[in-house]
Amino acid sequence: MNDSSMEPTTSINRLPAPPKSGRWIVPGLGLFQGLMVAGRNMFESYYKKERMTTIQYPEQRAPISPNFRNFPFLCYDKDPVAGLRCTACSICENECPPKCIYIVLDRDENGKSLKRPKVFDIDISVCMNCGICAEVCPFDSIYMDGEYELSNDDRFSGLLLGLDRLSKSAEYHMQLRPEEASEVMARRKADEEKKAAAQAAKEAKAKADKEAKEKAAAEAQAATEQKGESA
Amino acid sequence: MLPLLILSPLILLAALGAVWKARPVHAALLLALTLALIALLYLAIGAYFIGLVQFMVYVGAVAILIVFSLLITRPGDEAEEISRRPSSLLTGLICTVPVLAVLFISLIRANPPEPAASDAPSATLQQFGEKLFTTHAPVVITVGVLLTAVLIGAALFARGVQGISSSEPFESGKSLPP
Amino acid sequence: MTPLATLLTLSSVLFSLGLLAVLTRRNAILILVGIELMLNAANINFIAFWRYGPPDPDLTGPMFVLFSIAIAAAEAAVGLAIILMVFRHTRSTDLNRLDSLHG
Amino acid sequence: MISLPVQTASFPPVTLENLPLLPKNLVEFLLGWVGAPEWLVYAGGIVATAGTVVGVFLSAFALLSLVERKTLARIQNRLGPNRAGWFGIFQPVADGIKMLTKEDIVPAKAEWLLHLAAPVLIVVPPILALGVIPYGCEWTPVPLELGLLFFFATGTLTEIAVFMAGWASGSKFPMLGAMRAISQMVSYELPLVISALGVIMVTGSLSLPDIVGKQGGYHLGFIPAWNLFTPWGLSAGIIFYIASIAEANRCPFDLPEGESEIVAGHMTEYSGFKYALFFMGEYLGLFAIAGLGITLFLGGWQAPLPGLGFVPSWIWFFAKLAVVIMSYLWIRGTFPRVRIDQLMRFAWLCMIPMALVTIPAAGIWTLLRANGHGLFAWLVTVPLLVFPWIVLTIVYNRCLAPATRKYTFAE
Repeated sequence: MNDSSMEPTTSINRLPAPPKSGRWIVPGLGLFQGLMVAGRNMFESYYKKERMTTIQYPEQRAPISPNFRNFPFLCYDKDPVAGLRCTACSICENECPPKCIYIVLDRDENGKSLKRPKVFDIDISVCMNCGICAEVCPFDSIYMDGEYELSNDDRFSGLLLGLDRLSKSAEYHMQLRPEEASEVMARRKADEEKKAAAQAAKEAKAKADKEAKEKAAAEAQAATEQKGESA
Repeated sequence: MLPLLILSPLILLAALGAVWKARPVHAALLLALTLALIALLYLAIGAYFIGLVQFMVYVGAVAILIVFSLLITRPGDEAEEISRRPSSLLTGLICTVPVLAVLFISLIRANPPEPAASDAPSATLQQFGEKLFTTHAPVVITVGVLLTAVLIGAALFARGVQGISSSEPFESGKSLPP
Repeated sequence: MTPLATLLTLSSVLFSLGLLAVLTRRNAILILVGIELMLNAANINFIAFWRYGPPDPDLTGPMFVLFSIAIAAAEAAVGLAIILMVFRHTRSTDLNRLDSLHG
Repeated sequence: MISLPVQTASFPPVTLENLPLLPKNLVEFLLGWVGAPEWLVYAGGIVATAGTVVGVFLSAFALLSLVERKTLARIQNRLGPNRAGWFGIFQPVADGIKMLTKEDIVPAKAEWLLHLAAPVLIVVPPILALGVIPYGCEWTPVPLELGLLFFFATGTLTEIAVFMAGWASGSKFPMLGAMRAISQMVSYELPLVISALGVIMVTGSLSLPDIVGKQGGYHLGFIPAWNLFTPWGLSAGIIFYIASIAEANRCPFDLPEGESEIVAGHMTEYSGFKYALFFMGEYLGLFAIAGLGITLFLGGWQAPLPGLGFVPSWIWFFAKLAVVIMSYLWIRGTFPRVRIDQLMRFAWLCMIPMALVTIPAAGIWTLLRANGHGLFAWLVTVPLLVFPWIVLTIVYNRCLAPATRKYTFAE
């Protein structure tokens, strides 16, 4: 029933004949060996614990690799609101390829920027987990998360993560990816120390300036007094 | 008698469908139905062996073969078939009606005898076997040879004998695109 | 109407339907459908006469039907093989297109 | 005046042996007791018999669907379903509820009548075929004289149903799957029937209870006189076994529904309960063909060792059925799916010639045994069967071994 015109243009290369070792090739031996392997698998699965490699998921969980990257989260130090590292600079919002980040800057009553986000939303139904936001953030604020149980029965608001669900502590980050987090912490600490040193230096300089000014003023006064006396 | 009166119209309806349906696959499936109903008819009037053989060979082999070749040949659109129907139907009826008339007239004139026995004549498997391999043994052997020849011949035909088969269609003014 | 007459009527109508199919159809495979119907009509006759006719210890009717079924299967196989062969050449099973030898 | 039935039908004694007949006897007794007409009693008995068979095998289907998943899981070092109930015992129930409540989708291009008829039609032949198998020495639901022929005749209906499913879906994967399924079924039906011919020749009957009855007794006091323990019977039994795997569309011959190639074959466009019906038909067909194999070659309900006659015979049948089905599962867990050309070539170049050889072997065996040349029968039939087997093996290894294919367009 095969139509010769429909025959695929194939060339069949026969496999090279197996080496003749002088033994009788028993027909069906390979099939039998296969059956034995399957049978051993089956019986050993009942008493050899190391054979069973599957994990009973809701009860057991596989540890997450530090390289696992999922949707982004926002990092904060100590306090979830005051300690939020994000300054609402909108770099991530601009860089995001699918435009899934939405940021509103928080301002006080005079319209002055408070350098923190009022609204920070990520729509994870749009997010494509590229990690660009985490790379471009200059404030060490946004990182990729490891959480994967995000399924939801509300596909609009359930998948729109706000600040409350996005902000996670620095300790969480440390737990998730210790290497990256400790590096970041060390850098931030160094930065802070540098800043403190700079502050101290600035203060010292200011103090010195002040002292110098006071000194100059005193000298000037003394000079005027002397002038006045001489006059 | 009752099964006969129920089955006969059903057989005729199914056969009519097989003759009339424009879509070839429907016709072939209705043929399968007709053949299955005829097998049931045989079973109903007591020819069990023949009924089962009819079912096995006709429904299981012939109808499947026909359906399968319909699939392979991909028959054309039924619209063309319907458009040509009136003329071909006229020709067909001109030839068929006289045949039917002759059959009916001879049926009426023959005056078939009344049934002698209401019970089915006995036809056990043993009887079949004995008759098949004593009286009819030459026929069985002939049929066996014939079927072997058919098997080989059909296989060769369907594969395409070397040299005859080619994918190019005949040079014909009306050759269809493949 | 006796059972025999019923069966004979059925078989004549079935035969005519088969003939009609053979004469009206253009698709070679569907012509084969008609031929199968005609063969079955003949088989019904044999069985009818065996069942309702005079007693037949030799089982001639069923025997004939048995061989007829075997031959019909062979005929269908060869017929369809030929149709496939034709289809391979002409890309059609329409018998009206097989007019290469048309004068 | 109300005429009460003069004689109430006596209720046959309930033993372990005729336990499966209990529903039938009960219905007949109750109907006779309330004075129903004779045809009603008869019809009630038929309905009860059919109900017993269908009930037994539908529960076996539910059980098998769980056992199959558990066994396959264990072969693959997994646990398998273990959530629904204790050891997942309610998994079939959960599956059933899921299937029943799913939406029934009929494609726009489908022919709804044929699309609907196919799953219904595919369940019918296995149920019909299950009716003629002798399950116990007192329990053959329908003891037909032509039982074996009936079995094979009903089996042919499956092909039509598969074709209807494939064609009526109006989609290309079902069509391809149906073409594969039909060509596979037609090809493997030949060795199936031919390997059963030897049994018919030896028994001299097409009646399945007769075939089982002929296999009673023991050689040398402990080897059961089953057809499998004869040279031709072993050969025919192996062929029947392989062909039955193909006929039941089981792995490694489950090409019609090869997921990796043609989605789900002829079942692609089905969903919900219709899909479940396809599965039901497949599993019932598996039971039927395995039951027939047991009847033909494994002695049906005969006990495997003498002295075990106190166990009811139908328990032996179902034990053998369980063993055969487990072997199917084992094979499914082991072998990869074959390719369609390998499948067809194997059927026509290996199975059918080997099946044909068993017929003269069975004939010579019967003839020589009938004339009292038992040893001579062994000496003639064993070489008659082994020689073609060796020749075919060599031919198959030399010329027809699996080859690497190089597709010229794919470079």
